[in-house]
Amino acid sequence: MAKLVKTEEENMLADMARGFLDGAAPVSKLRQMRDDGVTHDPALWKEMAEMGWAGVLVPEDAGGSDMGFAAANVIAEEMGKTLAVSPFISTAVIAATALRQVSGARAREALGRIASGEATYALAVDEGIKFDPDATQMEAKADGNGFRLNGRKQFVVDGALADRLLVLARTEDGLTLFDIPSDRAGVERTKSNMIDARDSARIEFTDVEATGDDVLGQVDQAMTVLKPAIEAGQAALAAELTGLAAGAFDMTVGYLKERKQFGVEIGRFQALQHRAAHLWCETEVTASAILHAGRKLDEDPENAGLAVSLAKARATATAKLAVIEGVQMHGGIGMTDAYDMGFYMKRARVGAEWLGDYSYHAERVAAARGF
Amino acid sequence: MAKLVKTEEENMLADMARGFLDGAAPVSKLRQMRDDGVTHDPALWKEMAEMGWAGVLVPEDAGGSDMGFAAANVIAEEMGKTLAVSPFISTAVIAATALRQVSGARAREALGRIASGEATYALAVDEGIKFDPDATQMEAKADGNGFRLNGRKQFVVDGALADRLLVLARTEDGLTLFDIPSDRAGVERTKSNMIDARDSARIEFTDVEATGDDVLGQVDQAMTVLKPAIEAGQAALAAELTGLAAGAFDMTVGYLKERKQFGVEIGRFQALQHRAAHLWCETEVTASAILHAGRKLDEDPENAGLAVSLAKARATATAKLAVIEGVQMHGGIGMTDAYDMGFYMKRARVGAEWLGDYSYHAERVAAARGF
Amino acid sequence: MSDASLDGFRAELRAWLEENCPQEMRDGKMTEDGICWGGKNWVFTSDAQKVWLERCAAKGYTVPTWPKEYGGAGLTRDQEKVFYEEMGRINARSPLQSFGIWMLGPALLHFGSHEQKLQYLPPIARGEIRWCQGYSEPGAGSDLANVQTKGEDKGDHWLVNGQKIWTSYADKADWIFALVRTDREAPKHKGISFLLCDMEQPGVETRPIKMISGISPFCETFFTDAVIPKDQIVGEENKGWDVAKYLLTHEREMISGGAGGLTGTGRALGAVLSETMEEMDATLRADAMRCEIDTLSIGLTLERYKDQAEAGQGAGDASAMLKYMGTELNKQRHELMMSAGGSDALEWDGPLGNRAGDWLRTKANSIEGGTSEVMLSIVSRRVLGLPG
Amino acid sequence: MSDASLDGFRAELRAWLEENCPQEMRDGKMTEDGICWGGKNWVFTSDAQKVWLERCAAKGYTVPTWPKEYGGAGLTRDQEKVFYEEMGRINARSPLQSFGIWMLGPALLHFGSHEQKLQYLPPIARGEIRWCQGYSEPGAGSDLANVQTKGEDKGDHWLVNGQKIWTSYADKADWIFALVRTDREAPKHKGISFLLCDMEQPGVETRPIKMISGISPFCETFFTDAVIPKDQIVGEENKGWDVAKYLLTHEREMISGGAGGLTGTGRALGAVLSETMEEMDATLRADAMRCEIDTLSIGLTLERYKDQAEAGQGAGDASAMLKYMGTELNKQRHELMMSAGGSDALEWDGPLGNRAGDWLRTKANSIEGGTSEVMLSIVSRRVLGLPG
Repeated sequence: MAKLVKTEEENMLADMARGFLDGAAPVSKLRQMRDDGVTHDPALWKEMAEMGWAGVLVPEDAGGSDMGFAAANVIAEEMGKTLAVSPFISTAVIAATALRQVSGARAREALGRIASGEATYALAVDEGIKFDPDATQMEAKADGNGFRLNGRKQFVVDGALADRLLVLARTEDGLTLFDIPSDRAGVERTKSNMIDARDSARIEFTDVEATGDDVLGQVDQAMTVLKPAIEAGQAALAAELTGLAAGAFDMTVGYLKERKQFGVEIGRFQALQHRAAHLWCETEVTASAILHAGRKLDEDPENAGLAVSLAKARATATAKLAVIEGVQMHGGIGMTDAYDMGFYMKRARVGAEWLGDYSYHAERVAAARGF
Repeated sequence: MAKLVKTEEENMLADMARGFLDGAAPVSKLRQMRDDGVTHDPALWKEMAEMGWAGVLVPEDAGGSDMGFAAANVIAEEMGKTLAVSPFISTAVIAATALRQVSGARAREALGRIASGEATYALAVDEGIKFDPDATQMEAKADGNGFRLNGRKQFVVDGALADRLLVLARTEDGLTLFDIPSDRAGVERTKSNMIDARDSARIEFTDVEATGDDVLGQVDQAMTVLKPAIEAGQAALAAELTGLAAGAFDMTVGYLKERKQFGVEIGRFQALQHRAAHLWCETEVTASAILHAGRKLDEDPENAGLAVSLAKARATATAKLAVIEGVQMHGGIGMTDAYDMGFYMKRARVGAEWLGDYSYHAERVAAARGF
Repeated sequence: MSDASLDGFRAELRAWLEENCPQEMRDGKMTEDGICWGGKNWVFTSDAQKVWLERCAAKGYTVPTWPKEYGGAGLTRDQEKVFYEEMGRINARSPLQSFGIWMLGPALLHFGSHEQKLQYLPPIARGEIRWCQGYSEPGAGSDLANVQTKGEDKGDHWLVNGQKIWTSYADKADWIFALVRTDREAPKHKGISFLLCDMEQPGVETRPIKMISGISPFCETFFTDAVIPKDQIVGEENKGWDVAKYLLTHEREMISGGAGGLTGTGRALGAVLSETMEEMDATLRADAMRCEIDTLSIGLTLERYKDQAEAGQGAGDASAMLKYMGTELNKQRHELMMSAGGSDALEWDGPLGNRAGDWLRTKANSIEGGTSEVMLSIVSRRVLGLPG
Repeated sequence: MSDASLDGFRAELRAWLEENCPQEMRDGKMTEDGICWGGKNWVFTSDAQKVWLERCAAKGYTVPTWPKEYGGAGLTRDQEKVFYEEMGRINARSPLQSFGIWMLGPALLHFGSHEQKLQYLPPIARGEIRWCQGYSEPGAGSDLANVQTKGEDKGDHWLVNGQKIWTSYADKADWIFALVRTDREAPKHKGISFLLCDMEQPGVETRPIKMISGISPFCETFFTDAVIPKDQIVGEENKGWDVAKYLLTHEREMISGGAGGLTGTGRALGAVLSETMEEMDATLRADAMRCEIDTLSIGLTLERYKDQAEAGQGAGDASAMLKYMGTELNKQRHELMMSAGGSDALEWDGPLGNRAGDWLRTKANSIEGGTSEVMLSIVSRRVLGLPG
């Protein structure tokens, strides 16, 4: 396996991304969007597409930059640092990975539209309060040459504004993944008012017609296509959370150095020093899990499950610790909406739940390790 | 319910006990016994009996001092502080409580012998590595007018030297509790070499004969007698662990005040201050649970289960924290056998397992609270 | 008090409640829209709310343990227990809540003159004047004695200038009790006075603060040449820190009380979690059990300290301990509730109501009223005697 | 190195191992009675152990990455990986372990003169001389530079007097490397020298220390007019602290390495726990999963830092982080193993062997080689740049 150290290209990509995001999508941008009730900035996404981010997992001959999963993680991590809002994970990571599993002109064109930034996607899997694809109840009943979809999905991230939806539904002998436009008749989307101020929707499907062409991969075989896509999404989300933890941490350490209480910088208080140092140790360990997950996805995708769950579990826990310590160490000011720390805390919470929470991934680690 | 504050009598009892134990059973006494391979000091137990401790739960008309469960906890707590070695919990708490549930001259005489210090008891329940009376496999087969006991027990605390054994065995329609002398034919005791240097045994029962007279309470109805006895034992053990935590804590805080590193007392380091303060907070909260368990056992014994499990769970966790922090804050010296902290750590571990570990009691709390 | 006379009190009270508590007030509503805060500008949400307040106030039941002459019912602690049991039995709403009852009242009862008590306490008890507190200042943080708001001595009054922060409900309050520096030469803790200020004057303005949990009762309050007559001081001049310390202790106990108890008021965490989850996974279940054990034990500790106080045994710096343990636990509890709520808990006003807002709100618990770090330092210094 | 030439190396090595590793040495035994420590007084537990050591030493495989001229095999890191993979494949025991290999060797390779390397390294590689370390002193604790053992300059030698503690296996070692204060006037860190001392002389005595985990390899070592010739110094006079710091970092990495890794050597905690428990309860299962996640991730971090070091990217003060995280985790792991062992784990030499002793031993992990508190302070100061 490639070394667990960022390559020259990865470091350059990270530097570039950081430079771009600091300018184009700092936390103040999220704040402005939140205040304006906006959850997606098409112009920003267009710029990201132009930099090759939308096509990070799209083959070059389909118009992508095809940089691989580790590179996607690098971008997601930088996005996490400034809480940049974009459909990157839903579209460029999950949907692109799913479409890559499928051959044929249709998938190829779809990939091209992702790479160019023309089409955004959302993954509609959850039906209950927790991520659990196997528990899918939504029905896709065979009807003539096609299907009729009935059911409801929730926590469809980026789902209120996405152009297309990847919908998981139960067919006769298993689960099937559909790729349909979000404005198809019978699809009713309700925007969720999310604490992280980002796009998510509850979606009701009433007799939505789907043709065989709308099926991604084989009927009853959704997981062939979806498993790699979900794992790629989990890894990228883990990377985002790791970036988020780093962002919150940097803000906190900065505050420790500057804020004075009882006449001295609070960073002189050893109790805070040790907690901050512990937090840094946690972020370092998590960073390794993220790097490793990217390498596994790139080099041994069939067996990346353990690495991905490790990354998502660690990142979830680390981000949680980072924002809790961040708010606490900032004192009252960290509780005010005027300060940015709250945005980190809210996004960390949403990221903790999306695509499987700590318990979900801990159970997968346990299973992979034989207990 | 009586107030959650020690009564004047309880305070006096505690003071007296502390005075006695500091002189007669300090940690150095345990060390000496350990070095000599001695796990029971009959003379010390005799003295305790003379002070009324052996009979703390024996009715006055049977020769006891009948001070009640809260008082028994007070004594156990003080014993925990100096790691005093005695069969107090096995004999004066568990066996006496069991015998109290039974009427008749036989039980009355047995109680008298407990109060006078003549007879010591051990409770033989565990057969696997965890406390689980319901899982008892040991067989007591009806045989003529009596029974034949076959099976093996482990972690029989005080069992290698006790005069008598309370043995839980499976009879035709349930569990039955037997009270037999430990030298009865067919009883083979193997002393366990315990890390806390105290008495415990593995016992093999081969065709051990028991008569109807040996049955404590009713056949197939062991729990009527045993449940209150076990709960009393759990509460007293929790009290002992709380005393142990306090003993370890005092030693640690003393060390923080006196030990110098880098030119200053280590108690000036804020990180240690906050950890010590947190530990103290934990001990205070646990003290409440102990006090409450004693009150419930005295006033509403039928419904004391939740209170007792709360106490044992909290005490187990608090003692664990106290000894871990104790060893760590003492540095290398705390790891040497020459220093007393290790004795606290080892006893805390044995106390954690005996009569149900944290998980066991947590599950009971959850059940009592409806989840 | 003998059990018999307690039983008599209970019977009498029960009958009174049966007759006087309006049916609409028997829904136990403790959410913001069920609370009656009182004050000059209070708009009752219903006639029943108004009637309930008036009837309780007439009996002294808004402040049951205060002396009768100051608007209370003069109940003993045993009677008070009975009072809340009976209120709970019919699920009665609290007739009145206020910072006057929780904070200023106790301070006045302890430090105020007889005249002050007569002047200020009954209107609090009747819900006529609504109070807020003015302690913290921007930038002061944990260093509460770092009071910059200054009161210039103008003979019969102080002229007050400065800014307070975290003044809860200041935008709805009639009066504010505030720490003001009245001696700039004295050491930090020595030159502070505890003053009572009518907010209905030109020099007092307020502005709400938006919190990460959403809209909040917190405000900033600005004093610009505000006038406070000399008789509106509690305790002695420049000794306001004593009053503040007393109230801080009181506040800590109040905040830590949120953890519930074995007394039956606290709902089992497992039950709450089970509402949204059919089966808890190992991680959540383990955390929930630990949290439940700690919740019950902290509840017992609260009980124990009350009993100790009643027995005349000072609980010492117990309030710092309770504040620390109670608030940290409450934060954990809400983390678990968020976990159990899954994605339903991630929406503002989603299927679980304000669960996310409540969760975010708890993060302030370990900051307000003295941070957890300050509490630990207090324990370290005062209880353990470790060098400062 | 190309994959092809690595494959060649692997094939060659595999054949060599097949031919040369005695069957008895293929049981992977890593317990004390399986280890070959070497030294003048070493008694081989079997002929096979002796033969295995000799054959490995002849090939340089006791210290595979050391240069050939000093007794090593001069392997690259990629080759070293292959070496351990192939050793693992046949479950071969380590031919030799020693503080000479782990500690003194790296120090000499970095700070020693060519002559010193030639003199001291080959006997270490061949297992002829057994070394122990003399760093800590009674009462010094975390303040390692607080060296009181003094070396008086007697022209061609130092006369050494003082006492060392925690000198592991000093009672079995032939030589000791020790920190000695050679300049009493200089500031604390400046007057220390790193000296090599033959223990076979009248002025050096040792006494084992009994630990809470039972008998231990730790000793106290006393110097009474011990003689150390001037050429037995590593690095410059009074600059021994540089050598000590280098070795401390090295030691930390070694201690933290105990956490295992994804590389296959670490057994899943769940599997270990399942040996004694049929079904884990929620609490233990939750803790075990958390521990497993952290173990694997720390293992990956160890890998990552090695890769970084190889890529020429300094891992900075990573060793402090790894030491802290690795040892704290190892303590947790052993707590869980004790829980899973139930009462069987409470006996010395009970059904689970020395599980309790191992558990108690881990408590020293976060003390020896720099306490967790010191590690956190290092991270705080050097990585985070917080004021000291």
